[in-house]
Amino acid sequence: MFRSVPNSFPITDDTTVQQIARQRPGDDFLSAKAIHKSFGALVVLDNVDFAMGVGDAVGIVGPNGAGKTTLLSVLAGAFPPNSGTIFLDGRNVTALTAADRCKSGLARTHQVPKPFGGMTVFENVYVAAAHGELVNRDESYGRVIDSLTLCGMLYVANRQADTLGLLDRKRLELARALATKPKLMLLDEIGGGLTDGEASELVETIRELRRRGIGIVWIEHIVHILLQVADRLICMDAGRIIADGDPKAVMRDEQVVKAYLGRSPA
Amino acid sequence: MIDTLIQGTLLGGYYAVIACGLSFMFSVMRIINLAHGSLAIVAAYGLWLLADRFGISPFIGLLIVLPAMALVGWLLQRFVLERSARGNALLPILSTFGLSIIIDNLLFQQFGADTRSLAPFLGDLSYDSWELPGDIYVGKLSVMMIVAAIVILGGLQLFLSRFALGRAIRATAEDPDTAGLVGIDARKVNAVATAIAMVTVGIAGAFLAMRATFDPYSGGPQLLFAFEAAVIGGAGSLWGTLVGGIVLGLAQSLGAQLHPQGFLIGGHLVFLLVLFIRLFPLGTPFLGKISASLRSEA
Amino acid sequence: MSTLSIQELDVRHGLLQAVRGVSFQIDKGDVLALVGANGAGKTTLLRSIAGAHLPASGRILLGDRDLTQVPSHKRIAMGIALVPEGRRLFSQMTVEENLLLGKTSGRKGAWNIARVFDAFPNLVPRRHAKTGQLSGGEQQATAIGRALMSNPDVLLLDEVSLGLSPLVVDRVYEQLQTFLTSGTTIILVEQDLGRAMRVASRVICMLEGRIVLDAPAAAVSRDEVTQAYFGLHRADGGRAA
Amino acid sequence: MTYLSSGFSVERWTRSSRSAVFGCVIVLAVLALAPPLMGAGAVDRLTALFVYVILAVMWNALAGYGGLVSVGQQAFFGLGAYFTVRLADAGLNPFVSLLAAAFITAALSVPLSFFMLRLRGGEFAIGMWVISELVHLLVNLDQLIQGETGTSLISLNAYDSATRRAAIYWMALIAMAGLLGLLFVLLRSRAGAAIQAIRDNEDAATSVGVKVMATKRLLFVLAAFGVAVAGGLWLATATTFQPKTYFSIQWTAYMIFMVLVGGIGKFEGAILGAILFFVIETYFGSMGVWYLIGLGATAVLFSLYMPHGLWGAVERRFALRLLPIGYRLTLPKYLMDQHDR
Amino acid sequence: QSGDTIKVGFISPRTGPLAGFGQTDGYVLDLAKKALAEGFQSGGKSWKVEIIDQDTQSDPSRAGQLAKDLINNRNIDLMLVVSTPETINPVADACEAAGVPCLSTVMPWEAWYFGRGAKPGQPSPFKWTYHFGFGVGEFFKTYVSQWKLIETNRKVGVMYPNDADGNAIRANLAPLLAKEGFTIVDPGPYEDGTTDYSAQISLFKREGIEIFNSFPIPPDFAAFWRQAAQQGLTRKIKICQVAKTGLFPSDINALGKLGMNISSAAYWHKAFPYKSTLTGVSGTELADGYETASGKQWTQQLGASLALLDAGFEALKASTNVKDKAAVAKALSTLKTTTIAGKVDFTSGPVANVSPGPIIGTQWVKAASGSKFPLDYVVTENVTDPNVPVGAKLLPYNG
Ligand SMILES: Nc1ncnc2c1ncn2[C@@H]1O[C@H](COP(=O)(O)OP(=O)(O)OP(=O)(O)O)[C@@H](O)[C@H]1O
Ligand SMILES: Nc1ncnc2c1ncn2[C@@H]1O[C@H](COP(=O)(O)OP(=O)(O)OP(=O)(O)O)[C@@H](O)[C@H]1O
Ligand SMILES: [Mg+2]
Ligand SMILES: [Mg+2]
Repeated sequence: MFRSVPNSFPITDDTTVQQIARQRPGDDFLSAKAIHKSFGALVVLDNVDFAMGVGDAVGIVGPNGAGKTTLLSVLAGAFPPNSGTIFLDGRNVTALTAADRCKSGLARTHQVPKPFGGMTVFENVYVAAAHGELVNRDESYGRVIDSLTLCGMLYVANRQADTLGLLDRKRLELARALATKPKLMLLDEIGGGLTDGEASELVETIRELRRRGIGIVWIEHIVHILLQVADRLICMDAGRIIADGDPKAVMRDEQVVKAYLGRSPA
Repeated sequence: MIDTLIQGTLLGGYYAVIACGLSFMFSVMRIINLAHGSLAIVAAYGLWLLADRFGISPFIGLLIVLPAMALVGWLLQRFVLERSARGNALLPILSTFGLSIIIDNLLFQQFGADTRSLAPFLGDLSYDSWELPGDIYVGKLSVMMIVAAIVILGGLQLFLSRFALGRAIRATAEDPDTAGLVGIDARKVNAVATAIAMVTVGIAGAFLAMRATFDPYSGGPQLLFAFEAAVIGGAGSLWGTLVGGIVLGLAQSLGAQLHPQGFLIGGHLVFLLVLFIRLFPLGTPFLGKISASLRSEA
Repeated sequence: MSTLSIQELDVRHGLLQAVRGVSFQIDKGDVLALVGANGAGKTTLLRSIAGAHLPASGRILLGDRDLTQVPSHKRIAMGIALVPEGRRLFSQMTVEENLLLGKTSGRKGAWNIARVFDAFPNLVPRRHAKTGQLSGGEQQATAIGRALMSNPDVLLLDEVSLGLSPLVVDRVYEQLQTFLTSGTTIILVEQDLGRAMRVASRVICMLEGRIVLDAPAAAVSRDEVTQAYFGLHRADGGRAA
Repeated sequence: MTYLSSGFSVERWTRSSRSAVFGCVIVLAVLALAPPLMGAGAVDRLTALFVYVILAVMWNALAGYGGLVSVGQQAFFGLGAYFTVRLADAGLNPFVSLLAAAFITAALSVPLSFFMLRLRGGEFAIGMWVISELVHLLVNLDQLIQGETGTSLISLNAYDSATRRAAIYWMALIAMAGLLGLLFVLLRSRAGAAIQAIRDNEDAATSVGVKVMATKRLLFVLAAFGVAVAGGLWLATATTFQPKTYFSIQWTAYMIFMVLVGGIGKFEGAILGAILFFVIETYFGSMGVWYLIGLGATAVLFSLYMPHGLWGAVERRFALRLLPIGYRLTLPKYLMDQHDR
Repeated sequence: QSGDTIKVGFISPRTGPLAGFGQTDGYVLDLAKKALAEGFQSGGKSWKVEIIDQDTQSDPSRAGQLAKDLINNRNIDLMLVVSTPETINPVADACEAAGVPCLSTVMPWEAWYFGRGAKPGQPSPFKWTYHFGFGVGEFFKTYVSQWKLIETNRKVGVMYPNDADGNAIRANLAPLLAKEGFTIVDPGPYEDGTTDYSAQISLFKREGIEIFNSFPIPPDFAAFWRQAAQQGLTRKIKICQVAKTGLFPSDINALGKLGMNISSAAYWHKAFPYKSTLTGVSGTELADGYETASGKQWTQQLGASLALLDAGFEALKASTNVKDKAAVAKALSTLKTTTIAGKVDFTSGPVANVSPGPIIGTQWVKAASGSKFPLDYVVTENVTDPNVPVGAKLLPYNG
């Protein structure tokens, strides 16, 4: 289960929070300008601008196929945009690989989970801990245990990732991303298929991440979960951002209702 | 030069025939069949036996050998590939490799090391040709081969994309468990697919044996060319195999024009070149264009 | 007449027993909501009904035919279709081809390509795209469409709304309503309890492989079901955790 | 076992694995002392065995751990041998040539990796095969080699046969022990975990910060180096360099056989496979056609009935892990109790 | 015990792609074993002889391993090895390394000598290994003699592959032929396994060659020659002189009509007038005996393998101590004898360790009706060994 265990382990250090605090307020930690992405003739991202500060929690919604996952992938560096630039922590990272961006503090989860099937859950997360940032072995172990605890995966730590069910795979995605010691996490539909109880545990976990100073970008169709965490909401449709701002306002936006919700949230 | 291009294209037809069954199994069923060459030689011996012992012309002999090959394919699937494909993806490589050793040596045990050919049973066909203006000769057998390649590969491509059974074959190859969930009998479909592949292998064996000579161990050497044609053609596309065969044949013929040892080197270099061009779909505009045209052909 | 009946079903994954002694039956035209926490065994149960996973013991009957040992491809011909968890599309094939594959069993009925595209108009422009390149929601729509193409009598839906935008979820549930009227039986795994209980005629809640609650949807409250998730509720039949 | 605060521990060694490593060291020591006591025939055969072990272990590293299935490793085998004769012909001591040749081959594999590692799956496999054919053809162009005619490492004839035999034996033993050790350490390091992660999912690996290309390159170059050492050693024992023999796909076929029969992706499996192959060859090799048919049948039967190879079967049966490279987390007692409730 | 037993290793390719060469070895070895059954006289003593024959499976690596096994574990006194560089060179190298006398035949001696690292002009680096049989010089003499039998324009198209045989021939033959007034048209070395020869064929057609000479492996030649026929080249060829392919009747049979009247050269023929020193059989007896025993047509390998045994045992007979390897090697280095395949003489070779042997011009012709086999193999010239009677007149290929 997703169970937050705040401060229960001395191995959880506070450096992230301190680093973050040192940054000047108002700076955009991650920003993307005029992103354009197409697959063949299909335009998926059409001149998208995006920016967020460190520690922000941004929710993204939008109809299926709007380009949300694609935006996330472009930000994370899974593939390059056709045009546009991406800045991370003030640096132009457009040409950097996903691995480099990860080392600079950007982590992501995959909508369709991509576990390392031949390895155990522990090993999956260890890879992330050991490569997301260079640290010694004991420290990476500590980080693995911390992430597993936070994501409620301690009891399946020695299971081969192949044998996990869908939800455990999603948790594994989260744990793995977390273990890279990110400053910003890009989450893609990690909340689908949760029971109410599980969902509120997940929300608790995400809040704990925020407490640690980690910024969040979260794509989710289960809007009510998203609203419990996000302090800003973006709605995309057909490769464009059609609404961006205060979550409640976005939810009431006419275009959003028409394109996405289908009915007023009220 | 024109002669070189024509001969290279015709050679490509031969490669396409040889590669056809391999490509079918490689790109559709995802099985790297190392026994491909050996099985083609089995068909060749079958035809040779019919011709030598019973005086049956190889073309008529095909009517007997091809159904037999289909049966071989069915058995192969049922007793070898089905089991080994269920484990990890490498197991079919091991099993078909083992199979090829067994086949080669059993053939040797049975037929000895003597060199054989089907050509003596074809009258003049193996070296007859048509003369074109400009002192260009095109071999009748070569033309037959390229026509066969077009018919077989085109037919299979059509079959795979337009017919329910063809779709079922592709679906099963991708995910046999889920294929069961949509109503496909994966075992049957796989057996049919392998049978089809083996029929084309039989045809390949026939042409190989008509064009040159064979002995129990001649399956292996042709395998690389077949793989090259299949890979140039790209996964999932049988038309591509025809293109791949022709690209390979042309590269070799042109290579030979440049340098006597350029024949094989030319083929290999172009093979690698094609792979790398495909890697950079968005590379330089020029490369991009080439790769786009390669894709659309494939 | 009972369409589908499950008797004392045990299903294992190696050493792990994922479904333990599950029995229930469901009548033609019923909608059964199958709920339970993550790992409760819902997916395993649906897969063994569809024939993708053979049970260790117990029986599965459709009408009076014993399906227990029937392979999956024959079950779909008898009218049992599954929309699997994780979609399981053929990623190298196009949307249209995936849909056509759903027709393999050759069952006649109201569903055809045109009707699927009617139901999920967002698929129309992507009909010739390989499903591996679709967005998550587009994939889910294709998976549902593929199952519908076989015109099933019993439709097993495993987390259908997962990854669908609210608008599309609404549309899916509308569709459910329409083919309910044609007499299709549905087993629905759904985490959105409210939604599930609105369409379902009956709710079964599983916990650690067992049924802990089995009741008409109208007879239980949402809270009761939520409690059952954690084993706080005892099922009437006494087959408790 | 690493103990962490709060009662967690991460286990990397077990009792059986410690004794296994100890056993390996003893076996190696015995082997090192053996040549004066053994007959010439046994020394020669064991040298061949060491070469087989190197080949199997290297292919296993590449395919079993790295997911890089190559059917062109004979390229490096042949290059290792080729550079050895080339350097020896230029006047270098043959044994020094052997080592230098392996380094040159490894160096050549670096630029090669920039292209080849971009290919995936079947394309990589066949591409490597084509590379090996190409390298073979290029080596044939060398005047010293004179096409398929080849040449021999005759500078070795300067040593008397007993010295020569023992020297090659020790070199092979050291090479095998060194490469096994190196690989073991590598696979147990964080790079080892990254290698397996890449095998399972490349995209996910990059997204958690693994430098995919660099990691794959490390493995590729190491495998090239190891196989080149094997090629040089084989040349030293055989003397004759005929390019066709060394660039034959047969070598890779043997590697595949040894690894899959022994158990792919298992450190012990590759070694076991090499030993099995060696035993089969030693005892049945003289049966001609039937030996080969038997070899083929072994391959088929293993693929059908022991898909995880010999070691896979042993491991399942006895839950044995002798040379573990994985990690096991042990939870503190209070958490275990909580779980059991 | 082993004290009075001589052990002789005999390695040849009996299975695998080179098995054509080893096909007759079983019969020849039986003859030898029968002849040795009564014991073998050397140094005034009668020895038991054990011939340990091994099959390389056409695998050069295996050939080397077998040689080591025979040397290390079976303690052989003499190694005999026959047929193709893939078989002989690894075995000879193993013997050289271990200091065991080794005698071989049936491959161009240049490929044996230079292909194992010997350098022209320098003293022979080999102490233990000896080779007899044809070399480029013999091919040269034979070809000149054979090609003058028919009126041609003396333009010779040559196709020498980039393998041991091809390279040995290319390096030395072409210049000599040019001196004799032949124009050599050489498109350059090609790799075994080439499948299309249009470049070479168009060159030959352009140059108007009338003589064709090649050293191909059978499948390559079949592909080449059929393509040449398609392109109209074969009709212009008066002499088609092929080595390697065409050693054995099946190669020619497989060519069908195109195989008729192909010229060849033989390292042995049943018309050779010599008797085997070891078994006493004559050429005709050997060939007929084989045909009766196997039901297959005789091949030239019969005489070559027997000649190897002849020469080997002559050396053993001549050595001062058969159990002393150095003495046996010494005997080899001074061996002078006449085997069933002609003279072997290590005292006067072009380089130490080598004794060149004859190669006789021959042709494959249609057999007279009523023969057991479809093809007949006739001797058309004898310049390298005038003792061999010429049996027929050379027929033009396109005649
Ligand atoms: N690799 C690809 N090749 C071609 N088309 C692609 C590829 N990846 C995505 N697409 C297409 O781009 C569009 C946007 O996809 P994306 O995955 O970004 O959507 P999304 O907003 O995440 O949707 P969902 O909510 O359903 O996950 C879709 O129409 C999809 O089919
Ligand atoms: N292939 C497998 N191998 C081993 N164990 C498995 C496998 N698939 C599922 N399990 C285990 O079986 C149990 C039941 O899983 P199942 O997927 O049926 O649950 P579920 O109720 O569908 O859960 P979810 O809500 O996560 O979909 C779980 O403990 C799961 O980890
Ligand atoms: Mg998405
Ligand atoms: Mg489930």
